[in-house]
Amino acid sequence: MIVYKRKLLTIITESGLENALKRDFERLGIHGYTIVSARGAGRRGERLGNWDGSTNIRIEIVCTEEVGAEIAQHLYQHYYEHSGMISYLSDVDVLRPNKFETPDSQ
Amino acid sequence: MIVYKRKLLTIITESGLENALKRDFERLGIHGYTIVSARGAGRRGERLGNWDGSTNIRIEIVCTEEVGAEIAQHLYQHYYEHSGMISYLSDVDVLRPNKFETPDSQ
Amino acid sequence: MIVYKRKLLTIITESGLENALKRDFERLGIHGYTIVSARGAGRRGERLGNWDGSTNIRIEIVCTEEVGAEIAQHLYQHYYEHSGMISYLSDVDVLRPNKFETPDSQ
Amino acid sequence: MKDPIILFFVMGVLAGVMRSQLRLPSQIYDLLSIMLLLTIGLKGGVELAKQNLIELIPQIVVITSLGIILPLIAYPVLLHLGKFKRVDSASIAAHYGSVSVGTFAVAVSFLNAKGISYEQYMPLFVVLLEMPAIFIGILLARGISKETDWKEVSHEIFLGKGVVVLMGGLLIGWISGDEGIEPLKPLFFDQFKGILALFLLEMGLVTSAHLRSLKRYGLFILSFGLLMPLLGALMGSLIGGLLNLTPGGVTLLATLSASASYIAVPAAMRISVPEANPTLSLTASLGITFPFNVILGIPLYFWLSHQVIAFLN
Amino acid sequence: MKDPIILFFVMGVLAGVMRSQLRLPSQIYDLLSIMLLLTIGLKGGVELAKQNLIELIPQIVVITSLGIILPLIAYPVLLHLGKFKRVDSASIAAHYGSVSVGTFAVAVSFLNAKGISYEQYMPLFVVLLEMPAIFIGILLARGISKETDWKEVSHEIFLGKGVVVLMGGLLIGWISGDEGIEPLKPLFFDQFKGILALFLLEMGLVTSAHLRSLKRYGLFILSFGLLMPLLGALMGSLIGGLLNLTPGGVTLLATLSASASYIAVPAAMRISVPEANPTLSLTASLGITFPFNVILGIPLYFWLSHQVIAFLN
Amino acid sequence: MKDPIILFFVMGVLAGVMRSQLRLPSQIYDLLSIMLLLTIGLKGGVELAKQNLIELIPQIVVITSLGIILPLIAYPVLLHLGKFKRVDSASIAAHYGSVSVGTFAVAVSFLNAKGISYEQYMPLFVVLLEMPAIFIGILLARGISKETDWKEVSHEIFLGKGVVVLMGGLLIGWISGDEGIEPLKPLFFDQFKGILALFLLEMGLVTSAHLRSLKRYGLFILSFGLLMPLLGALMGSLIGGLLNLTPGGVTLLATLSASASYIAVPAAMRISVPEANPTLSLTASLGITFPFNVILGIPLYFWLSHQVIAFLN
Ligand SMILES: Nc1ncnc2c1ncn2[C@@H]1O[C@H](COP(=O)(O)O)[C@@H](O)[C@H]1O
Ligand SMILES: Nc1ncnc2c1ncn2[C@@H]1O[C@H](COP(=O)(O)O)[C@@H](O)[C@H]1O
Ligand SMILES: Nc1ncnc2c1ncn2[C@@H]1O[C@H](COP(=O)(O)O)[C@@H](O)[C@H]1O
Ligand code: NA
Ligand code: NA
Ligand code: NA
Repeated sequence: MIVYKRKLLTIITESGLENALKRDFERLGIHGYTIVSARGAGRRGERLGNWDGSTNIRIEIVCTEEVGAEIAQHLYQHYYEHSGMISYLSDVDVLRPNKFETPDSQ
Repeated sequence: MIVYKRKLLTIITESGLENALKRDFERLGIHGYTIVSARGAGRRGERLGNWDGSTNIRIEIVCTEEVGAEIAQHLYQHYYEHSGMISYLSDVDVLRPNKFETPDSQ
Repeated sequence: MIVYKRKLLTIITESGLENALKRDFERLGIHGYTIVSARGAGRRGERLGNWDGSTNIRIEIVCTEEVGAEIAQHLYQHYYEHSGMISYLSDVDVLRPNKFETPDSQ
Repeated sequence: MKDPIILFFVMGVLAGVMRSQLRLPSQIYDLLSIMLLLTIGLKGGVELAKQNLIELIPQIVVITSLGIILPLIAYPVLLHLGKFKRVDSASIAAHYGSVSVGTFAVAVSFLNAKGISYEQYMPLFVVLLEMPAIFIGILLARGISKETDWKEVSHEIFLGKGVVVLMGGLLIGWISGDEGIEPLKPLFFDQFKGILALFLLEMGLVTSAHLRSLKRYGLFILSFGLLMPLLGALMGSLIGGLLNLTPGGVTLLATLSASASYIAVPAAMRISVPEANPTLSLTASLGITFPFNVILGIPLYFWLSHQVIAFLN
Repeated sequence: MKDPIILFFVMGVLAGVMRSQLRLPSQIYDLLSIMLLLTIGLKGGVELAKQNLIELIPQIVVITSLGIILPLIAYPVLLHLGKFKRVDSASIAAHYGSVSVGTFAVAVSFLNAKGISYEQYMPLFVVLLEMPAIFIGILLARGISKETDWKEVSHEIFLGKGVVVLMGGLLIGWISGDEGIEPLKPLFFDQFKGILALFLLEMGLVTSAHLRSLKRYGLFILSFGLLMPLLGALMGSLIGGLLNLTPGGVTLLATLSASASYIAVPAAMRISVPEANPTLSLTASLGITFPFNVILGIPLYFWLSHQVIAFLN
Repeated sequence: MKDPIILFFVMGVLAGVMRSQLRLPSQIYDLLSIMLLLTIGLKGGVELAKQNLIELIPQIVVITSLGIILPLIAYPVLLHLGKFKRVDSASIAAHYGSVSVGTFAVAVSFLNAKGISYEQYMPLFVVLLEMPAIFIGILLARGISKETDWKEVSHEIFLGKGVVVLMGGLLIGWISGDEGIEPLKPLFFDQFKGILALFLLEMGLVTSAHLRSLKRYGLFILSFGLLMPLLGALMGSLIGGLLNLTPGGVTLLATLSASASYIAVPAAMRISVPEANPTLSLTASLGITFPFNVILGIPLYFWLSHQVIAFLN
């Protein structure tokens, strides 16, 4: 069992952006992600998660360092200024690595 | 796009403590966190998540090292002994760092 | 407050495997884990999470390096080839460490 | 004999304001709101099938224009009197040009409780009034800019949850007719008021969270959230009166016109005018106008409608 | 003619014990429990409006005392006979001094099925009995300690989900009256038994998980979970008889007194007496007493009530 | 007078295909499907209690065999004509040997709308047909291999959600009888069609996601998904005719036989034949056969049943 070093990009944002982000991922060639519904609080106040309008989503993408930087860059340019969004990168060791490369990077 | 090193504190505990923890965060000056409902198992047996009384929550807080240690210390003193709770810290690179400092630390 | 280095194993897979995995954990002596329902996309297409048949689960296990490797090995042998599953390991600092050792490792 | 559903709303607001542990999960909100939308759609569709659509065209044209005029009135007020940014003025204006189906449902329940009849095809106007203001809002914010991806915007507007379910209900009602939907009545018609009560309980909890941010935005937004619905109701009832609607119909049109969107418009604005501050517009529409309309507005618009009809004759 | 709702409970327990894949999400539990609480509250409120509250004061005083006496009896038994820690004894005592609304609903359904009438304002006593035992439990665990943040505790107790919804329902029923809540009846009254059946199915699944931890805690807790409700029922029926309640009313008071809380009290104890072991008290109240009351207890308390009334006359 | 519930399904499919924002959470799917299963079970159980079970044995034997024969016919076709792998052929065969309770519910609603009666104990056959095909499928995939953990497989099959709730409903209906379940009727019987409408709306959304993967798997699977149900319906109606069922009963048996599982079988196959591709079999059963049966199949099978009955006499 070989282990590969990859990046885990976590994005927390408003659920209203889910469709738009999925479209963006498609354009960027990202085919793997995991989404969980969330609630929380931040600079824009509390989001109780009790109706569509106050629900957050937490997106995880396992990817290479370059792809991670590319998505982060995209998010930064298109969403950061006006949307409730935070995101962070961390290091992970994955088991089946070929899953986490975009077609481009293969 | 500049990247800042921060800590990610993850807390997994009983959902019944959600309100109390939110009050604590406020007192500690923590204004950003993300919560997801969860189920699981641990030393106190299985928690199936099929009603209020058996649901867990998973809280994430992106913060500076000091603030992370402060919260952890607080949890350790007030909840660890008697509550179903685990928590752990990891390293993350965040994009928009000013979000993850408490007013005190600025 | 002493901090211990542990591994965090995250598994994302089809919700239909939840019971089977829980049985496996029991056999492997793993008594602590946290599960969250999720949706997502990967090589097997999109999983919208709108009914049992298209829901994913996200499992987290805090454990020692050896136990983490053992579980990963087990998953790799039994599920990887035919199931929608990804998993990855990362480093975490935990507060109450005795929780994250299996009886065997104590 | 107070209509008890209002009390459910009040209960939700109080529970929220007092930070009680009462919480209704968003999945329940989804179920309740879809059931209400279907009920309203089905009822309207059945009646629509009995109408001569050609004869409705004047009403359709006039009422659609109402959805265009309202945001055009609100915008300069917000911009010049309110001193809001252009994007925020445009976004808030769009909210008030569009409608709230929840408010409409409460008005229907109000008329039912009083035994007042109305044009049963009114739900058609709910759909019609939901959308034009969004386009106006985007135009006000951006001008006829090339930046706007109109395809994506239209997709967001026409395929938003509310519009799809309401339209679907209308069409199903229309195709199936009274007899066809008979077996659906125990769920969608008989339970209407109970479902609405639960929905308002949840809306009370939702509203209470927005009440908190009220003080952050000051007096102007409070006044706007109270006066704009009054202006809307006045215009709606005048138009209803001129279109010769029944008193019940005039009340409903006044209510629609007075109501402010809190689902379709905010969702569309996030995508097409992301610079607009969503908390600001939701504080107005959900934190002020929705409770005002539900508790005080509707009886007032009922009274107003009678005055307007008397005045016009 | 067995009451089928009990069978739904049995089905849930069996499905859980046999580790079937049947699972009801917590959001459904939330919906069902809120609907039951509202039904019970509304019904009680409507009746309360017809009562002279002054005349009810003696009943209110006596029944509230019952909620204080029961934990005071249970505590020494748990401490000395059961050899439990002080905090655990206090916490379990509080569970049994308070009530289970689910059990009350089953008893109401039992009486309805038999066509037995009862004092329709009984839901008032559900609210009254829910709270005092919690304060007693905290006092037993802590003494009149300065450590206890009574403000926070009161908030937790008075603004817990169950109390808020039940109180809200009572008030809405009271204000609206029979006629006012008429349009809510199709959802809240006609569907009561069906909702209760689904709720009990879910409760069966929940209970089954607690059955497993039963053997861990041994024979004493099993006996306590079976005998304490009998004592409670005896005291409840005696008091009911002395208060001259109808046989149905005596049965309900016996059931309330016999029932043990599994929502409000555990939630309050987690906050105010966190050292108490929550699994221990839930094993007793949910794993033993709830199924016992639902399946065997209620018919027994019905019989007991008749004996007690006959004895008192 | 088109049955409106089909239109709810169409609405769901269209909303999904056009990628609207309409989404129903999985928790609502859980609630709706459990309610439908209970309704069907309760109804069947009440009727079963009135039957002489000994007299039903021939029907039980013959219909269970149908569930064994169907996958044995499908398997070689898939393997040799379809050129699928052994495990995939076996898995798809199992899906088509088993049944879809959702499809059965639509057929019942179809007959009700037409006022056609049928053997009310048919739900028994739903349970009987659900399971044997799964065992056949595993045997076809593996032979009588020692690898298969039959204990775990049986657990998965007999304690799957659908089987447990359907069986539970049957037993509760049986034990309680008509009179006993009377108070459950407002929820489980009167709301049946409304609940089914909401369920089909959600099924439409689910189906639409599987429609997308259709083109990936080519023409053979499309033809199989349309022709296999026709063969199943033919066999089912012949057997129904030979068993002297009423025209309504023959229609239901034809529908069951034509329907393909999308819950129990895929779940069991993931555990016992994990190498089989689940997307392939779900594309067939959910993407093709389910919509075909619901929209066109059922009226066709109704017509077919009359032809077969006429032919046999
Ligand atoms: N420091 C933080 N740690 C974890 N989650 C956060 C943090 N700040 C914000 N969030 C999440 O991101 C969402 C949007 O943040 P904001 O734009 O700051 O309101 C919040 O609702 C939280 O769910
Ligand atoms: N080793 C672990 N890995 C991941 N989650 C855990 C672990 N141990 C406990 N948990 C989570 O923390 C909750 C409380 O743990 P405990 O107090 O040990 O019962 C459990 O219900 C799990 O959700
Ligand atoms: N690159 C990725 N990043 C995050 N989650 C992923 C990724 N790839 C797959 N997943 C998750 O794993 C599930 C199964 O993956 P797959 O077997 O590739 O379809 C998906 O439905 C996603 O939830
Ligand atoms: Na308006
Ligand atoms: Na009690
Ligand atoms: Na079949």
